[in-house]
Amino acid sequence: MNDHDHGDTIPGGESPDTEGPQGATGYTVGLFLAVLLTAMSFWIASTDVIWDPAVPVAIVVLAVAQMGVHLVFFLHVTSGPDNANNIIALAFGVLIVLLVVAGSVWVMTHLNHNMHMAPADMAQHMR
Amino acid sequence: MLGKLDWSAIPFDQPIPLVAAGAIGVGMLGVLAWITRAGHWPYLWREWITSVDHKRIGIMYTMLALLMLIRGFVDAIMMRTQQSMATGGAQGYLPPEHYDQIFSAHGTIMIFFGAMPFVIGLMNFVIPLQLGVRDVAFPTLNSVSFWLTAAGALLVNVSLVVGEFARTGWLPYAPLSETTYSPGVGVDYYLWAIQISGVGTLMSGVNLVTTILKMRAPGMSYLRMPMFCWTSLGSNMLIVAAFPILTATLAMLTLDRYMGFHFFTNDAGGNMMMFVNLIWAWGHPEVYILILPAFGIFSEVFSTFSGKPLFGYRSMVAATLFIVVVSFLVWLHHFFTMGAGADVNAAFGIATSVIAVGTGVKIYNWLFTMYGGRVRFPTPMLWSLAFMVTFVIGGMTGVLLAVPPADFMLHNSMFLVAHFHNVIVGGVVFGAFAGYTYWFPKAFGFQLDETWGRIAFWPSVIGFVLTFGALYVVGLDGMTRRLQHTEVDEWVPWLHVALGGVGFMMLGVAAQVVQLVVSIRHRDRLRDATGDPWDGRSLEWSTASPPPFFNFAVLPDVHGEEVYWGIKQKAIEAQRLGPEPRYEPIHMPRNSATGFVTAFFATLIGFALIWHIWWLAALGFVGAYATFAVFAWRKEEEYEVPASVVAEADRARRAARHAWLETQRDREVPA
Amino acid sequence: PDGPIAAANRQILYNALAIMLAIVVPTILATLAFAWWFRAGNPRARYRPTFVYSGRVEMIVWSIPILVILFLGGVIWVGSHDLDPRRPVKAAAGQTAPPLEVQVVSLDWKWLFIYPGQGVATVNRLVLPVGVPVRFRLTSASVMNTFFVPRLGSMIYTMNGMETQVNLRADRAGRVYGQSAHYSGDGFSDMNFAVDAMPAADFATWVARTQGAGPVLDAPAYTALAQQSQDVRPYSYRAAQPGLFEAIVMQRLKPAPGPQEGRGGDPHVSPGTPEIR
Amino acid sequence: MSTAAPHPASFRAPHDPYALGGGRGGHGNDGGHHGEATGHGAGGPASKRIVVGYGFWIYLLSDIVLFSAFFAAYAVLAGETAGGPSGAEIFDRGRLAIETGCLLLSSYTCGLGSIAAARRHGRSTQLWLAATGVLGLVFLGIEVQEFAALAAEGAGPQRSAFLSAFFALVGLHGLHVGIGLLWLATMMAQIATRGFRPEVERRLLCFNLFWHALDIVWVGVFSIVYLLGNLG
Ligand code: HEO
Ligand code: HEM
Ligand SMILES: [Cu+2]
Repeated sequence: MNDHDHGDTIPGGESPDTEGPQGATGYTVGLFLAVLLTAMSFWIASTDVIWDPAVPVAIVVLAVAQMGVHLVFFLHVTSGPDNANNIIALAFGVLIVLLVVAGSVWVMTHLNHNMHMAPADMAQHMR
Repeated sequence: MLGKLDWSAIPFDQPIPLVAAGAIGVGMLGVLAWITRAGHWPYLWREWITSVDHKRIGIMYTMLALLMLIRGFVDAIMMRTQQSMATGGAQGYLPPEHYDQIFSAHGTIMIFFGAMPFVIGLMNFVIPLQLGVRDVAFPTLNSVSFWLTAAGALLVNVSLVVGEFARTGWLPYAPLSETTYSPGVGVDYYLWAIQISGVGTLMSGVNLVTTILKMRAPGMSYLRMPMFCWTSLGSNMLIVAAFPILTATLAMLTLDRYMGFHFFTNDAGGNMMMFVNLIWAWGHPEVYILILPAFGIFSEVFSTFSGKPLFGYRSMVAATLFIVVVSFLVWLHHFFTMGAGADVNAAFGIATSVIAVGTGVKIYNWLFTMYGGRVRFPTPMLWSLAFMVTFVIGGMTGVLLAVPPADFMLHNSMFLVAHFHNVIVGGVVFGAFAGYTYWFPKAFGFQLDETWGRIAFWPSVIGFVLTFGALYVVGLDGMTRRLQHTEVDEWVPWLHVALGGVGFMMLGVAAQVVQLVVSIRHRDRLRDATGDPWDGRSLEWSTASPPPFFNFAVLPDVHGEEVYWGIKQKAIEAQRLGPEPRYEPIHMPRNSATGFVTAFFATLIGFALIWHIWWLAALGFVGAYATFAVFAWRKEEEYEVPASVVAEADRARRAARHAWLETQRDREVPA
Repeated sequence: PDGPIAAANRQILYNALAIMLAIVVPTILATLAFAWWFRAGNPRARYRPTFVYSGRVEMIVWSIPILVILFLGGVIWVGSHDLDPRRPVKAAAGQTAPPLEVQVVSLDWKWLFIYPGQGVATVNRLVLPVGVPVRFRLTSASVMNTFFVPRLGSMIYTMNGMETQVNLRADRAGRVYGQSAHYSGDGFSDMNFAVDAMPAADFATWVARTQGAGPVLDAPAYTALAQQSQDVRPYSYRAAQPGLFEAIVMQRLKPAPGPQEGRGGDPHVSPGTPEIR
Repeated sequence: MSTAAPHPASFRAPHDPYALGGGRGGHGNDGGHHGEATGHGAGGPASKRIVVGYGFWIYLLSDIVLFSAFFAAYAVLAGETAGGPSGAEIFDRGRLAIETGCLLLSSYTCGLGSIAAARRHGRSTQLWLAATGVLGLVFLGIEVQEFAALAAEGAGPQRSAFLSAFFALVGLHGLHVGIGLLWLATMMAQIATRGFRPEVERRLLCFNLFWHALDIVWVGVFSIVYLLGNLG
């Protein structure tokens, strides 16, 4: 525990124990993992190996994984004991983002479904 | 050269805004002239305009809010008069293109420049004092926030004379607000005013969240924070999470209007329902941003004037956090009638009514705070009791609106208008008044006149009940909102009752102004030397009134809840204060003109963009960057206050305390 | 013309109101009573400054609202489904006529009602047969509006390029008031219309009479109608071109143009914007 | 005056707040570990570095919410091509790969810059920051070129709701990168003229956070907008 800050940490902070070679190593590992995940995303998007409907899912999962890599290796957000505040803030942020995005999509899908005439429907009305 | 701006922008043919604006203009010029003649500019510049002291900024926020509340109230009087005149074929005195601006301006001003600055001002003033620290996390940023809010308010008021304001309601629903249907500058005024002040609000939210989470006095753990700090934390978390959605939504509308994008247009695949969806994803949390600080104020007031700690403190904390999260799950209740279907409506309806649980818990805990107490009834307590009695009705009608089949009859009706005024006036405004009267002596060192306080209270409450009670009735009878004239005879008597109610409220407002003037004139008689006029319980009452600019000579050391109350009892019992502390030099942030200058450029940019004066806008951006660079290069952010200055201020306070202790000699201390 | 939807809406409203009043009124009374009894000057009230927590009170405090909300939640769920605007209503007892379809277009600033089965159309006047289920299909020519006849029940938004639906029924003959419940600009206050409900036989007579007189509603006539105008007196079209409503929804007929130059109300207040596109 | 009463359980405050001392009088930058404090962060105001870093963290979260609204708009409007081109027709994966590579690498160099700064290596800090800036510029250049090409083809943001949402979301990210570059230049000038003063270090910390966050947003952009959009 860093006495100066009585145990507080912040994201992105270079605290003493990540200094030195360890710090650079962390970034390098992060870069490696991120490149790997990115490459996988690109590959999955262009290959036929994966079952078509699963491709978007895979891409989203890989994106989530990569965001996690960035958070841990570049922003130094970990689950360490001094990180509680940072994690709570992050969790709240993620919760809101999910609510806003998923909620909007859900609501809008229903609205659009109820409001747009499907072309087939239309043809029938037009006759 | 001047974009769209020319002489036709000034409504010479419309006497009402012109005369009103003229009067305001003359008044302002008079004030400015007086300041100049009296030579107050240096003082104002030094002590207020460039101040980064959270107390000064809080006071300025509150003053802005009071001014804007009055401005919005004038709009309200005009609307109520118009609606009670324009019945049965009569057209009243306000043509639609004017009336529509008035209700849009009223809603916008009341929410963004009345209620918001009021609660933000109180939070600013109180939070560092209650947390036992010297300032907020980012003092200079705080000043920027305030001045940006003021810039937004200025733009809205400029629209009165130069051009027009939006005629689209307080939330500019697309496609009405798109260029096709609102080609004028009104919506642009709205957009830039709200964007500029919105940035200020967001930064203020970041600032206060950081303050509460990272800047508490030693020993002040989360569960020892006063309730007001908790609800403020909730409110500011909501600001941080919700305001970006507002910014984004309005940015999309701006792109539609300025660059021909198609987010919400009728054509090219735009989807206006997305605007409604996004604006309420912000709009609903917004109403809890307003009410949560008010809940905190009531908590402080009920506990202080009942002479008891807050009942069910932990329960209250839980309920606050519950409301914070659930408030992000309910936004669709503002458009049940758009046709999302039964499942979606039902889900959001249930989520909405669940909020009543969290709020109900709070209501009952305040109730039991009074139970077994020794209840005193000064003005803050009166406002709080009026809140309890009226807010439960407003909350109940809210839950009623959350029942989709009922909302199918009541959406956009006067019943809805009555609901939200019932909760906003009865909750937020009464809360703001309670807070204003409660902390006024802390801010200025003298109390507000109680007699005038009561005189202001009663007509306000009576008028409020009359006005909005009448609107509930016409709403149930099918009257919709935003009508410039009506043709249904059954509504007429009720519209007159509503007008009468506003008359009462006018008396209340006037009495409130008188109260302030009388109190200032009699400030010597109303002086409070102890710093603790209400027998308070939290740390802000432990320092002098007004507090020294550094708040606390030494940061309080917090042991247990309600630390100040405990210490006070000990002191009374022992008939002496603790030993004098060792005074040390203090570092305080320096004044900064950054906020003022930033707001100046923001206003310039906003005005230029509204009128399509592109070169001026570019100039404004350059100026804004220059301000940033200058700010980044400034040398010393802080200066040192010598220990002797600290000691002198604190010894004076201790002397006053000693004198006060003498008067408490006979006060019994029960075991 | 109250009908089953309005009746159900209203009953749900009053039921919900009653159950909530049952706890809100005691809450108000308790507030006043506690404040009064425990006033500082009352020597008979016992001062209990340490009464700051009670498990039992907390239990009650959380459970009363929860119970009420549980009940209301049920009402909300069932009510939302039963009274979903898209859900057809039944014919009144003894009524055998097939459901009537009315297409509704909100314009700046008037209402257009098209009767596809009868081939006629009206402006600012809605005529309905009593007891017959009516299926409204709605859209808007320009900005959003809300179709609302308080005495018939549920309202619904109208939007350009989209179709919404609501099913209603009038059970009594007579004239009532209909309006837009969503602000749509300067002429909004006059966006009201008369709703005349009449026995089926009278309705047939009305249709026949309407078919015999008045102008024809075709694309050019619609385009003219879509210009902004306020306080339009009711009139009818003897014939409405088939497919007009669908053409509006599909935007084959362009959205209404909005204000002409000067743009809305006073030209001096609203200098026009050159189209940026 | 009401009768005084001690607070129940927690009532053990030993002295008057004015008497609180222990010499913790500074402006929050010298709060030692507080013995009796319970709960996290209860040892008095945090140090300036922590406060600034945390405040910026909160700001970044709000920025992410801002992006999420644009993401939501994009998700809703992605299919509304109004007869104009769809994502599959306009997205070029090669260009995307270069952009992504640049940004990822710039996050790395930015991180190395912060390590150099922590070690007070002026020269290498500047070098790493310059590399970050160049990579950012390349990214921005490619993006501007992509936008210009699309607009020239008649696939500008005015063409359809889909393109509006696309330009706004990607453009918003680009705007952030642009502002970041401006900030970066200012920072470098500051380090050059001022050296590693505490406030400069704090700003560098914030810049780092900002830049990494932009990279995270870009992960969302390239996955959801480009890769998913390219699937057609
Ligand atoms: C500060 C502002 C504020 C507050 C606090 C609230 C609080 C609530 N509001 Fe309201 N609202 C506010 C401001 C607005 N509302 C609106 C609109 C609005 C609508 C949309 C109606 C429509 O457009 O058709 C609904 C459904 C609600 C519901 C509620 C509910 C359920 C609560 C609850 O939070 C209330 C909870 C409180 C209660 C219930 C009382 C106390 C509880 C007790 C005593 C316990 C027991 C009670 C029960 C179990 C019922 N509101 C609009 C309209 C905007 C516009 O369209 O322009 C505004 C401005
Ligand atoms: C105190 C006296 C007040 C009175 C008499 C009053 C009166 C009114 C009236 C008459 C309307 C228009 C109703 C209509 O649509 O026909 C209105 C709308 C509104 N009021 Fe108030 N009001 C008051 C205070 C407030 C306060 C304090 C707030 C918020 C903090 C507020 C927020 C609003 C909003 C948001 C609208 C909706 C505007 C719109 O339709 O776009 N009002 N008010
Ligand atoms: Cu709401």
